[in-house]
Amino acid sequence: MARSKSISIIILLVVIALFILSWVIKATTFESDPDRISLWFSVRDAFFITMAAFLTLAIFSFLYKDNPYYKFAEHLFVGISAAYWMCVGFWSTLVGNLVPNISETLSTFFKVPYKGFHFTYFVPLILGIILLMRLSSKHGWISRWALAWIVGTTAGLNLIRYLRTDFISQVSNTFVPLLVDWKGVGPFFSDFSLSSTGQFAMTLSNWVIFIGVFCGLIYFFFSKEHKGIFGTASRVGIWVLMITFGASFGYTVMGRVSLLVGRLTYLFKDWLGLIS
Amino acid sequence: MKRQFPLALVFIFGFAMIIQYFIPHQHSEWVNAFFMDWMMIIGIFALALGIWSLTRVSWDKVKHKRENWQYAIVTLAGLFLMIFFGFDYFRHFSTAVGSDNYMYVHFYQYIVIPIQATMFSLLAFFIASAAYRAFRARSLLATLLLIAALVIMLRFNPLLGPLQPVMEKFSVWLLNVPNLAAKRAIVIGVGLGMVATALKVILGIERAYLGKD
Amino acid sequence: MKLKTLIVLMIMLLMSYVPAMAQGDPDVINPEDTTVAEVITPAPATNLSASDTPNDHGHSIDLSWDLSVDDGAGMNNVIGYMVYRATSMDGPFESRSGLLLKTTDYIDAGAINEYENGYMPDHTDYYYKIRALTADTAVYSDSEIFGPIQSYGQWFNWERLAVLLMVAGFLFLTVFFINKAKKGADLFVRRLAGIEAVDEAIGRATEMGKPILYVLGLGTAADIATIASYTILGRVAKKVAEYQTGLIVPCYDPIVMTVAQETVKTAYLDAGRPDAYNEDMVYFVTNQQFAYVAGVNGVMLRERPATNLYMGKFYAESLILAETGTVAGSIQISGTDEISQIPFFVVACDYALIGEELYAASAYLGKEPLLLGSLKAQDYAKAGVIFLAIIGFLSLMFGYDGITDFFHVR
Amino acid sequence: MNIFDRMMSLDRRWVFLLLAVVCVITFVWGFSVPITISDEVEAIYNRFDALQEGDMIYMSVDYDPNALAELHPSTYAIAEMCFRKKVKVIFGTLSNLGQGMVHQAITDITDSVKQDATYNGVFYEGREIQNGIDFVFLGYKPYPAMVIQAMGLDFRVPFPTDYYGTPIDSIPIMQGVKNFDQCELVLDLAAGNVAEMWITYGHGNYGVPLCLAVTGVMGADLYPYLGSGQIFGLAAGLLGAAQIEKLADNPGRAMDGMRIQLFAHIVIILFIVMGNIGFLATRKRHKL
Repeated sequence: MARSKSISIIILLVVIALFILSWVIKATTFESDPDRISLWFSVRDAFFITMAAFLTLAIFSFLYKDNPYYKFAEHLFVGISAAYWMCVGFWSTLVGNLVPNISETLSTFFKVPYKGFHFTYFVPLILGIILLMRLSSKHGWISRWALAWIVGTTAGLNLIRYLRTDFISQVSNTFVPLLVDWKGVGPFFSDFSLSSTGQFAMTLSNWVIFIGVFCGLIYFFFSKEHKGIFGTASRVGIWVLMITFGASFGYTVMGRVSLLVGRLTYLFKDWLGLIS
Repeated sequence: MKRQFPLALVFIFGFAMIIQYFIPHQHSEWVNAFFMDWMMIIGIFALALGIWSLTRVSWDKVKHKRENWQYAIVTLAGLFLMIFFGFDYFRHFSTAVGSDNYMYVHFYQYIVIPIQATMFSLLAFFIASAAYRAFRARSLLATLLLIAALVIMLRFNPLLGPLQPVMEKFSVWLLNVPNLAAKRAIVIGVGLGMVATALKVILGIERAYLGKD
Repeated sequence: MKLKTLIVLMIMLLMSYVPAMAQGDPDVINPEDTTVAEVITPAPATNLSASDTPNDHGHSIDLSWDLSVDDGAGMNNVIGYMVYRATSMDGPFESRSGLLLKTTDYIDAGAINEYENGYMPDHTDYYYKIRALTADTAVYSDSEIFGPIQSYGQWFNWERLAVLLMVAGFLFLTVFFINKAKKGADLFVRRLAGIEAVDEAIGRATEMGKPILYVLGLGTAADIATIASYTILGRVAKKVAEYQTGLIVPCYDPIVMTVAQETVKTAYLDAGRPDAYNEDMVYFVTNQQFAYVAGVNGVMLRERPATNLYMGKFYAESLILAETGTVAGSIQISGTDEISQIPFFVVACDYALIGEELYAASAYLGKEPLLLGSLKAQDYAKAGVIFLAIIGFLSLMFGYDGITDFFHVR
Repeated sequence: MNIFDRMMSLDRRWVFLLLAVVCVITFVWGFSVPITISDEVEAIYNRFDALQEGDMIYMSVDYDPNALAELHPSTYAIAEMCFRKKVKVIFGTLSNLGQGMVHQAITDITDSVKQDATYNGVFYEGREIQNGIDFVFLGYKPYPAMVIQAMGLDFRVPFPTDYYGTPIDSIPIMQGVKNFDQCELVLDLAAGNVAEMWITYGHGNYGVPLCLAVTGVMGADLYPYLGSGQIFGLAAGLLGAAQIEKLADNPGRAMDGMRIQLFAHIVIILFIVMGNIGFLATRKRHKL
């Protein structure tokens, strides 16, 4: 126990030493940079660049196991990002959207151009204040009014939006001809080709789409046991789903590796300066 | 009042939103945009509740010296420092981004951005470990999953030689045809599920979220 | 040399139309395209007719006409058309369009509010004529005047009839089956493995004496998937309260957090254990995708929950969460309607609810007849879709695309 | 525990380590890998290649810095190609966090066009790219669906001024340019559902010839639109970007990224194969 503790202290010291070393080296390389006017600026910037590299490595260390460095980075990240969104929300939404529409005095105070009094902006203001009533244990139930408004409006709006944009278009797109360009049995065989734009391939594809959609929907049937013909259809449905999931997974592997490239670029180029 | 009024609100606003779609007016998109605008403003008030919750949970940890309480201090320090810099209004201010305080900008640039990008890039590793663990020919379904993934992953691999163009054609077909069918089935199902859920909410059948007392 | 000057002159003439183009419409003429030999008064556009634009909010008139015989044929000197409008037969007529090239229809839409520029009042008589223009601004010919015609708004958008029918049909099905259920009809719903696993997982957590982690995802309060997730959370929380297991609900969106708090509180009340409810079970982490993930990952590895439930909207973080959960040794059940993320959950979780199953879960878990009624409605609607698809195929085979058109909603 | 068991139940950290090592090696050691061109990317290139001097296109750069690795190479390669061919470009963005990034990208591209260069055997003399004459950057406005629809009517509706605050009417290249009708085509570089909005509103309402460059994850979802002809080309992920770089004869970050990806892929596939060999071998044993 004592030994593992001393090891972690040694590691901590090494990490701190490396951090300081990197900071000093970065600061000295910056000093020759004409953009950085004073020593103070180079020291500050060098600190942040080293910090970013340290945090990058701290997050990567999570791959080995949970450790104090990851915990530090995680907790710092949570705190700072929550505050960041609070600030962005305050300045851009409250000051940017709400204030110019409700009060001239506040607009001058926050130095934003006053757009005139708009009654409609009092609705979210009042609902927002109602929401804050949660903090009161006695009148907390009033906040449900705001929740009810949000949930009700969301439900109505999204129901329609989804039906219109996704659902109906998918249904109508399923209406594909099962015999593409059918001119009879003779021409079908005489002009037979396997090319992907050929009649055979198109017809086959349309059949696969039709059967795929059909069986996929059967798979999602809840009120009938998956037995007999119904069971076969639903099994075909899940096959099609699985093939799709495999394909999507394989497809995504590609993009994910490129994210790593971005981080490697930071570590090797911006921080260590190993490659140009 | 405590229970009936919110339910009435849900019902009235839910139906009003449905009906507005069928009445011609200038742009139905605008209703949505307007709603989003309002939601954003309400969201800021809610965010205050969120920050309150985060602070209380963290402070609780510190106060009772729960496990890992030291890190809760880091969270609190980060939170309040950033809020302090972000509201450093009288000296540095521009409407577009709020504060342009040096520390605020650099905290974002050198702490938030790198950690975010690194968390995201962990996916490269996790996708590898998930593939190694899950892509086993255990059953017919697992095998289908495995084969489809391999085909797509290999489609541009030049090491395949003459097989490569075949693989590529096949993978394009996979993406265009069965993929389309399965996604359509899912989208249609999801659409119905959404409509059902939304209707249940509007009709007041589903009301767990409205509390009870 | 002479030819060149002529072309330059012509281009300059055409350029004089540019201001008109600025407020114009599709098919604005491209000067280089037209080659006009000589300029003689062309034949006018014919058969002008106008009607109120259907399915709109008013303030708009549809126009259509036939091309001048000299457009593209005959003397071939018509380069385009402009729409003119007046409020009386005798004018004055003002131009309402840019230069329209080989066009036979136009929608004359004005502003809807009096204070705006180009306000076009409803219920006012309008008179229209179409001017066929040549390369020479002085040479043109007008069609016969059409009018009077009035614009007015409609109360219903008939183009959206398909959507209304679907909503109404579905509403009817839902209400019908719910009523049936209320009267005590036994509605059969098959076993859903993923959903039953939720029950088992709660039991497992109790045995192990470890908490359950419930992740509502990155959805905002405006996502229906999140609404579905609240209802599942309600059921889970009720069971958790009954079994006296712990519950951890870290939240991404603050509004979602408030709703989730209310839901969990209600569930504990329903289970008869309001004393066991603690406001901090449902807490806010942060509003940023990967910071949230970092936080939840930490909880997974430190609290070691017996079961992780991921229900709602998920994006790129799905795999990070699910893989970390595997490392922590938790049983994982997921449900999302975000199609691009389902594969990752299928691969990395023990059970994955695919798309619609997420919405079914809330009804199924409660086993309340009222909610099962809506599941039945969903099934009948799916059968309807399959039926429609077959009708669609058949009609396309016989060369009729009216059905496809009907479902094509703008 | 024999070798097959071990192959099956390898600690995931070995997977991580090998992947990391391979990535770092291929990252530092620059060699090039062959890239095959797919039809949907070639379609994009051909349309751009056919553009004439003086034509105008609209480039919507709708991603934020998160998707930079995958989409920036396409933005660079295509914009540079347009400038070399003296095609005018209207830039716009529908991503809030993308504004500064787009501005930076345009600056970088105009810098590199100052150099003389040879692409596909054609010599291009370096020239000064001028804001307002060779391109315009409209900037950002929220609610993408509405912005797209408004631009279909007139660029001036959503963007009365450009990103730098110049009124559109006083920008030389915008003279006589009203909406998409004056653009030969629209290229949307997207990392979210904006791509679908372009299809629905841009192509659906205004019939703009549309092509997309998107992140790898989105590619699979967008393939159906190629079949239906709503988009004429699709470049997905880093691979799409690398193909564009190759076609445009302008190798850059995407080609580098492809090298790393190819080897990372091989590592992952080897692990999958290994796991399966172990699994099949042990399963036989268990059966006996």
